[in-house]
Amino acid sequence: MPMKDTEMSTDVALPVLTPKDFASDQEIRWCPRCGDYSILAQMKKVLPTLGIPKEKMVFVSGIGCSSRFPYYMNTYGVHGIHGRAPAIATGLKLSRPDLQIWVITGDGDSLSIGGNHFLHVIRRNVDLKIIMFNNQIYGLTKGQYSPTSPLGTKTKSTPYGSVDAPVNPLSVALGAEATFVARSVDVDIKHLAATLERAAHHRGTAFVEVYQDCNVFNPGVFDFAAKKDVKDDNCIYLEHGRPLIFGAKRDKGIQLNSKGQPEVVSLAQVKEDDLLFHDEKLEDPSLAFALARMRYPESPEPLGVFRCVDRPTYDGAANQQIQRITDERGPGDLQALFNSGDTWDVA
Amino acid sequence: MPMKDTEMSTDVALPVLTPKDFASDQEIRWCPRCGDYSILAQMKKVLPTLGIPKEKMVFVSGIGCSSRFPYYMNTYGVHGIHGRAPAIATGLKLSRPDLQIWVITGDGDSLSIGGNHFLHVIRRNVDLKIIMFNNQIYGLTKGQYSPTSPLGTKTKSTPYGSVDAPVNPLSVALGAEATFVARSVDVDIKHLAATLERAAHHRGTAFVEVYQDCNVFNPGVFDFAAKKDVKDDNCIYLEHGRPLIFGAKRDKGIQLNSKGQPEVVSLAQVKEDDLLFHDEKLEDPSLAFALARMRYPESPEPLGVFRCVDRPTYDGAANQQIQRITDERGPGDLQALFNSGDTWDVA
Amino acid sequence: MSDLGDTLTPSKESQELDSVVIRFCGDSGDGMQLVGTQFTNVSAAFGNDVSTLPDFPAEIRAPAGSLAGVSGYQLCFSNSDIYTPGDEVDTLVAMNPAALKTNVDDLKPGGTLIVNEDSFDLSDLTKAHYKSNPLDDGILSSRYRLQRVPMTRLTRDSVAGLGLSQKESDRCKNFFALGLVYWLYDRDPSPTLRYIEDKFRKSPAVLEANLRALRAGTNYGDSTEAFTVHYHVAPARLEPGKYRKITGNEALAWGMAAAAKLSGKRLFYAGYPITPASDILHELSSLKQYGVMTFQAEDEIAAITSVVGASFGGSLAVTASSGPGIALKSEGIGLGIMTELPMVIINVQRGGPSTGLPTKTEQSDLFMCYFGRNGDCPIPVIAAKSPSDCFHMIQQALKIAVDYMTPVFLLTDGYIANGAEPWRIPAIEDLEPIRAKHPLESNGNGDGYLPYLRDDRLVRPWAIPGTIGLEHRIGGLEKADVSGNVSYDSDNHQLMTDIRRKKVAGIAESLPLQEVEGPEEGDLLVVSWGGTYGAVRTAVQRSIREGKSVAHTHLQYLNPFPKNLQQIIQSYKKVLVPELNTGQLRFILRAHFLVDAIGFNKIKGKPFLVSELTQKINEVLSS
Amino acid sequence: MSDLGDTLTPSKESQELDSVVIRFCGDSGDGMQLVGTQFTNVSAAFGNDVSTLPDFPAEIRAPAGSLAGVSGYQLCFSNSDIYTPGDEVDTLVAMNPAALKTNVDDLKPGGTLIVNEDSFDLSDLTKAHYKSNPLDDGILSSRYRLQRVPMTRLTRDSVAGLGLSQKESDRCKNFFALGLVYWLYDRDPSPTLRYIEDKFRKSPAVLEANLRALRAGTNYGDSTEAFTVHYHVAPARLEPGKYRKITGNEALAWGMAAAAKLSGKRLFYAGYPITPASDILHELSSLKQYGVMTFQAEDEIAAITSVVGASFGGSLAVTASSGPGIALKSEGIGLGIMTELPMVIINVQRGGPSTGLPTKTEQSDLFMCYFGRNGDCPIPVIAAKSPSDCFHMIQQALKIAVDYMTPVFLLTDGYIANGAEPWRIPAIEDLEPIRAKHPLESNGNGDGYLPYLRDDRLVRPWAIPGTIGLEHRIGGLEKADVSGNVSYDSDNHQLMTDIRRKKVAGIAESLPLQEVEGPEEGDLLVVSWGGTYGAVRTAVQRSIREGKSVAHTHLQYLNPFPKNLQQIIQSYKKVLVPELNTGQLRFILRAHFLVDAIGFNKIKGKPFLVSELTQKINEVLSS
Ligand SMILES: Cc1ncc(C[n+]2csc(CCOP(=O)(O)OP(=O)(O)O)c2C)c(N)n1
Ligand SMILES: Cc1ncc(C[n+]2csc(CCOP(=O)(O)OP(=O)(O)O)c2C)c(N)n1
Ligand code: SF4
Ligand code: SF4
Ligand SMILES: [Mg+2]
Ligand SMILES: [Mg+2]
Repeated sequence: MPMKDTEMSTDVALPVLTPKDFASDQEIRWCPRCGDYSILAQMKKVLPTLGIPKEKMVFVSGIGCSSRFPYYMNTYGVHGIHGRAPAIATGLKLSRPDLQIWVITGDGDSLSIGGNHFLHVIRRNVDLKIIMFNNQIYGLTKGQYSPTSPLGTKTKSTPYGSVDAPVNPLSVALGAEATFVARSVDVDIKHLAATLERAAHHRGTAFVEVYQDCNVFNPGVFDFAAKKDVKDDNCIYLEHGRPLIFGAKRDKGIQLNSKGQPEVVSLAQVKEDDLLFHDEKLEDPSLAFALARMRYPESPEPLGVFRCVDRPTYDGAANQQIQRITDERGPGDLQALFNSGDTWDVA
Repeated sequence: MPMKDTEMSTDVALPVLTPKDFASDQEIRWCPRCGDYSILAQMKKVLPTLGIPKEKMVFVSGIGCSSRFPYYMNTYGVHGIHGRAPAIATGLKLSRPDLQIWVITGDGDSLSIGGNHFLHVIRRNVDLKIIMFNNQIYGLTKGQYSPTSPLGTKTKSTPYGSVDAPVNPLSVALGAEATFVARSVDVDIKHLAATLERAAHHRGTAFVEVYQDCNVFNPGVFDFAAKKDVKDDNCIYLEHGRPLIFGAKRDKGIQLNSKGQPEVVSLAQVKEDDLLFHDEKLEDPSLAFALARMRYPESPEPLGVFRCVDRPTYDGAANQQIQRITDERGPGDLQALFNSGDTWDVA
Repeated sequence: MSDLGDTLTPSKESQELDSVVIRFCGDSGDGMQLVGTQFTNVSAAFGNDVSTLPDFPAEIRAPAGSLAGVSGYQLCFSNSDIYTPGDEVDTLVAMNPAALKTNVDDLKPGGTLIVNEDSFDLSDLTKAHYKSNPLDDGILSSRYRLQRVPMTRLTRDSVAGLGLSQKESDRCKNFFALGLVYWLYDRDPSPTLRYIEDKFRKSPAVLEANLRALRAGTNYGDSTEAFTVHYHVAPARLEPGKYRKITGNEALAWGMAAAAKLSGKRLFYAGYPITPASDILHELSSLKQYGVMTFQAEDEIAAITSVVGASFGGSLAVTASSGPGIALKSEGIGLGIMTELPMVIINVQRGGPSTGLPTKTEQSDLFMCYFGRNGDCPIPVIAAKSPSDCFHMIQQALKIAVDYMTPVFLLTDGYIANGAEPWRIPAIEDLEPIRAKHPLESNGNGDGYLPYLRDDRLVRPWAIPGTIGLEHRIGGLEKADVSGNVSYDSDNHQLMTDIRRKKVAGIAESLPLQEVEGPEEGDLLVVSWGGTYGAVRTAVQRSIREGKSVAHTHLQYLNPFPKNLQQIIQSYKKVLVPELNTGQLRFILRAHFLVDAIGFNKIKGKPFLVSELTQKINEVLSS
Repeated sequence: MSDLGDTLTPSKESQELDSVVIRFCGDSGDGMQLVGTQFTNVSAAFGNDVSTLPDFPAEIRAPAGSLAGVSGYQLCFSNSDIYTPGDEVDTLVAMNPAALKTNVDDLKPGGTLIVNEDSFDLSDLTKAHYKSNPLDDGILSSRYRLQRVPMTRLTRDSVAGLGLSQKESDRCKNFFALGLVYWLYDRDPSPTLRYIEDKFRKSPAVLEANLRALRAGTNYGDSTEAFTVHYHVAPARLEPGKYRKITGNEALAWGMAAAAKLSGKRLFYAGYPITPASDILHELSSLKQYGVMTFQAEDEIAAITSVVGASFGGSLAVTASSGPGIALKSEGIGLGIMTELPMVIINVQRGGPSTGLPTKTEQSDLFMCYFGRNGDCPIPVIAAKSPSDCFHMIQQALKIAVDYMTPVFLLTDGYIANGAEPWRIPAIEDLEPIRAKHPLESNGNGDGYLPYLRDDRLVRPWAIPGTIGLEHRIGGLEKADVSGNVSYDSDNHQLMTDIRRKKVAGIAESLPLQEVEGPEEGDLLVVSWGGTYGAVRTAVQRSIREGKSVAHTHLQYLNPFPKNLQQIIQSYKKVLVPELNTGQLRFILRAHFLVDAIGFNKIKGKPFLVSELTQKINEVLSS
């Protein structure tokens, strides 16, 4: 689809871009060993491969450590206000369908104050790439629990442990009619790069949750999926059309039970063909929803693309409607408009 | 659970209440034949059966035709601002766990401007009964399409048809970790009364979507589920522990396919025991989610209680935490607090 | 139709009048807004000057016949130019008891009172809380020219045989009433006939029924003894040209479409429905072929922030709302001011505070628009003075926004938004396009694009995505002068705060000088703003005619003020500021000019009456 | 520890001083806030008066060694009472080049400059954008008493053998610096020793290391030739009593806990984290046993509306935020005003507009709090003047809210919120409980409960759910007088608007009269509000001592104003209003009193310097 964008864009021959071309001159101000660095690096690696001139790219963010991201990209960018990035990006995309727009947000920015815009941008399927840096904490405000922090999380604002249950970002997105839903991990650079690339190529709202380590206020919470020695036993790497197999020895798999719920089986007992085969193209989001419910430590946790289906985009449909009406009625004639209905002359 | 409420409340013998006791002295101001009348009537019928004194009940609403509801109930009530009823009710319930609180809202109030509070009250599982009057339109502002209006809906603000896809309220609620999710129809009075009663008895956030006919701006959209002659063929009435059977002749049923998706089967081919049995108590919301995806006209549409599970309420847990800390440390001693840490005397 | 024509040749005595005030009132279901609009069209088309005041029931639709359900439409038509729908009603048409009860007090003693007596049955009387039938107790007939007309019955008779259900037949009775009043004021019904024929083309029976009802009403006036005279109001001497009727919200929508078309830019309009602003969205959403993109946002916060995005993308970006919705936009407007992007926020004011009185008019949001943001956050504020003025002012708002790269507040109110008046249709070539410049080359000679490098008016450039080499980032944190990078430097913050203030203050340089109606100095200056223009102007004109030393100045530009306002204000002994709020402009004038301005404040959800103003003016003069 | 004691017996000459200003600065990671707090505690405990000014880097944590990452903590300690952390620094401790660069300009000529020379290596120098090592070019040493101390090395030596990693060892160097400054100013370190022993109980090695580093620093001062003299500042003559140190945010939290406890009511506090207000939430969430319910809401709108719900339920309800968050609360506050429920909104002001300068202080939200709501929507506004004053003012805010059934705005700012000062611990019995009355019987003799039946101060009753027979509904639509039912009546709207205005204005009756420092009439009155109190007071006191005809009045009550303010303002030839904004209080005073007040406005994210104020005062006097 980016092809399309470039068609719509300038007709100059595309310059060959490198990651460096996407680096702005701004000093990066994240804490040492913050997961954000790795995500920034992968993003810079992926963008040059898309064949989109960088003046056609815009990074829009809210407020948070993660939301400083646009300042470090040498593209157009808007560092918005807290939680509103999806709405800012919707306005921009509606009026400028030729742009490729990335929304960078945090778990608090998108799911706490920004929850409503998150819901609506997804159900409208606006052609945006939303990358949520989930560190299960409010980093910028120095460590309060977020809507993704597990029950009992002790933070500055919950010294005795949080008592409100978190949301599962993927469940929320799927419940909001998402057409593209994926999850990856900051330091799993190959997987992250591949996932960002998939998002870039999706036409519609592509939602990617990235497990991001907040090294200062919430370190290590994603080690289960980040650490080389354990991740293969804890995570299932989803591949379209392939059976769900996992484990360092790839000796375990997933099957659906009579209630349609995923269950772990041993490949000793069950043969591959009887496993659940991943199908990201299912019209019905129910299976993707079921997979999103699999969370570590209760069960192995899927990573990768859960859902990727085609549906008209809101920006596309809205602009087509304008085009259609204009074609049908001809470009608006003001004088005709003013003279429509009852008029009279005064001599 | 309401028992518990009354225990916590006054210890006077409970007066025997009738629907009339719940009618306020305010003239009702809905359009003739508005579905809201029927919902109001059923609510008045159910409340007296709960054994809760009416001074312990509060109706909280946002803005909309539906949100005028509290004025017609002779209980305590707050007619809030647009979209914020869940937040108002959360504050009230946290500080007054002894009250039974009903939130009355519309599809626009709860899912458009109020989407974020809707998401958070549900994930927190605050002990509130949220009744959403879904008429797929903004009634009070005289008929613009809402986030539940189908694609292509022609309204004042979409003369050429809407181009943004709607949300499915039940999917949104389930994606937000809802513990109780149900759907009923304004004029199906028995079913509605039973559903409201189930909600009243649930401890936690009970979300009920009520299909409500806006007789002025969006009439008849729910006829498929409201009209006696067709509803049995179009709807599946969910009953816990019973197989999913429907049809005027009760000759059709639902089965899950290999991808865990519900499919219509004929009882001529399949026998009852092989049908999907409804289990509203499943910990995993995936099956409820799958059922919520069944929408008329593509498929028969389930009505009734989709999900009803137990989970600690936020208001309960928060108050217990205060209690626990107070028990552990004794009631706070201000003088001790002020004198804690470094102090010094000036003579 | 010709035969219908004849029935209008006056067969009774006709009297000349200068101007007449009529009010139609009935149940929301009785179609009063429709007949009011029709009478307005007919009179406007005939060449009278017209001013209207629709009065809807509150947003909630009340049960038929109830007091809360009454809907009214008042209009004044005249042979000279007028600026208000009139204080007192000459002829009141009441379709049911509830309408009578809620409206009769505005009818002037001796005025004509036409009631549909068929609806004065027990059920409707009780719904209107009447213990007995007011038509019978002689009081009304002693005070007014009471005309009891069995409209329901006569309408049913007139449409009999067309195979209409009774409900359908009764729906025609508003046209019966209209026909009667047409006769009474000697109007040519042709525009209404055209309307009926066009509107009901699809259902010939209903079409015919409405025509018959209209005619029956006319005949009734002409034939019955009840009406002895009818009246004639000659055309007004308006500025020559082609005219049409327009409401404030229509004028806003058309003004935006015009701006988009003329400037060759896409108009991006984002709104979340709210009374009384919704119609702007409705109107615009049917103007797509004029390059208009409308976005019904999930809430007002999404509306204003999507406007920020669209403006960054290079569109003419506008959002509108009313009280509560504007409050929600505060933070987003602050972002617009910090990023210095052009956008217009329209506030169609309604009764407040909080949800307040959604369908009533008021001017009580001036403070919020002026001051309602965190930090030192200046914004230009302008206000329309009448329905047709909205067309001009929205273009002014867009012009200021684009010329100065700033959000702009445009204030109107429920009275202007729904009120209608004749509008002289402009020639397109006379309209001034908005000239937006988007740089194509870097201004940073060498070291990249500098988004906050300003021109001599302190205005920054509007570079938009897609432009090679001008990639830049903006946001809500304080910006470094010139480079626009994030800056926590103290001196820079002082500098930028001063720049933001000076830039907005500097707009005064490009504003028309403030004008005064009446003597250039004297005893009293009346200062008004917004929708009170018509009433205040009429009142002051009267005082002037009475030889009083009074002048009127009406502010369309509220921040900054026109450069000469101070000098004007100092030229009068006293300053009176009538407002439909507790004194907001007055407060601001006092702070700016240290003038002991006197307030005249009405917070009743209704416009000023000319008589109230005249009285206050006299009071102030003689005190 | 005793051995440590000895090392403190002054073995070198000691000089007496009245007051000293010290600033510790280094990288965010260097623990400067910690040592600053320790020095404050030690000095306070010793009996000096103390005033502090922490200066954090912006919210984003910058890379170690960078200019953006510098963190500072300034404090002034004195033998007499002081109100500011001081203008110029006597002794500056700079832990790295970036800290030196960003702070050295505030060091007074001839002042003591202590640097950790170990960190002036190439990498740190380049991070601070130094081309060459500033310690070597002779400029610094010519201007200041430059002390180059190899802190890193000495610290490492001192902790050698404890088995600490180098990283851990280096973390102790802030205590080395502290020990050195303790020696320099002859401080008794006992409180710090207690702190270290308590804080690091769990890791004995680290505990021992920090003690050793502290001692090493002290020994270094005592033994090396570098320092020839050290200084002594005698205790201040403060009002007798027991004291502790307190920050503004702590004082707010404790004030709320006290109010809840004393009134036997539940405190409901809802907040969404935002700098610099978050600490109020943090502090309160650990005070549950005081009857405190804290709710971290999903956003500020949920925070304010949950407060409306909790207030309806009968709790003492409070929310706090800063600029952008307060803007979001506007609509909800309007609901609170329409429903006339008691609640307090705390605004800890920061640099604006928009996201602005989150970690810097400012006073630029006065307009928003006064005017930032739709409709005529009056609200009481009060402001704290110092960290410890927050304890008193939050209780005042709650008292006004409950006594008058109204939302109340309490303004503080980043400077007060994070700044610390000694606080004389009150006796609980001296604290006044908040007296809330909840009716148990209907006031409607017969016809039900009347929620809007008012007392003579126009205050409505606070009936809460659970009370038999008092069931009622409230909301955001205009209310009928007395009954509180929805009303669209025009006269009622006028009446209710007037009532809301009069009720708030009437609060003046219960406010303390405004006091003046200095002559009761004269040439100049300086009017201040909020966090500028200390600096303005100090400056005016100096002018008075210099025999100038200047007085100072500091406003804690901004809406309504104390009854006697007008008379005070009229008693001086000139009025000067210094504010950390572009002149917001000044604007309001001009409008209220038609006084040509002069502004002195600083928008640099920093408090006033006494010297700036003195200069301005002289300038105004001599103009
Ligand atoms: C309206 C508003 N409310 C609150 C804040 C303070 N704030 C800034 S970022 C943030 C949360 C950041 O958390 P997240 O979105 O997870 O980003 P992270 O810092 O963790 O990357 C908050 C509460 C704000 N800037 N604006
Ligand atoms: C902040 C704010 N924005 C907009 C409105 C206008 N408004 C009132 S109700 C409503 C939508 C009502 O739709 P819904 O919630 O579905 O209720 P219904 O009337 O259909 O029952 C809107 C947009 C408002 N009152 N406040
Ligand atoms: S606080 Fe956490 S999320 Fe923020 S920059 Fe530091 S490590 Fe990263
Ligand atoms: S507009 Fe629709 S929803 Fe509102 S009262 Fe009328 S019928 Fe009911
Ligand atoms: Mg986060
Ligand atoms: Mg609706």
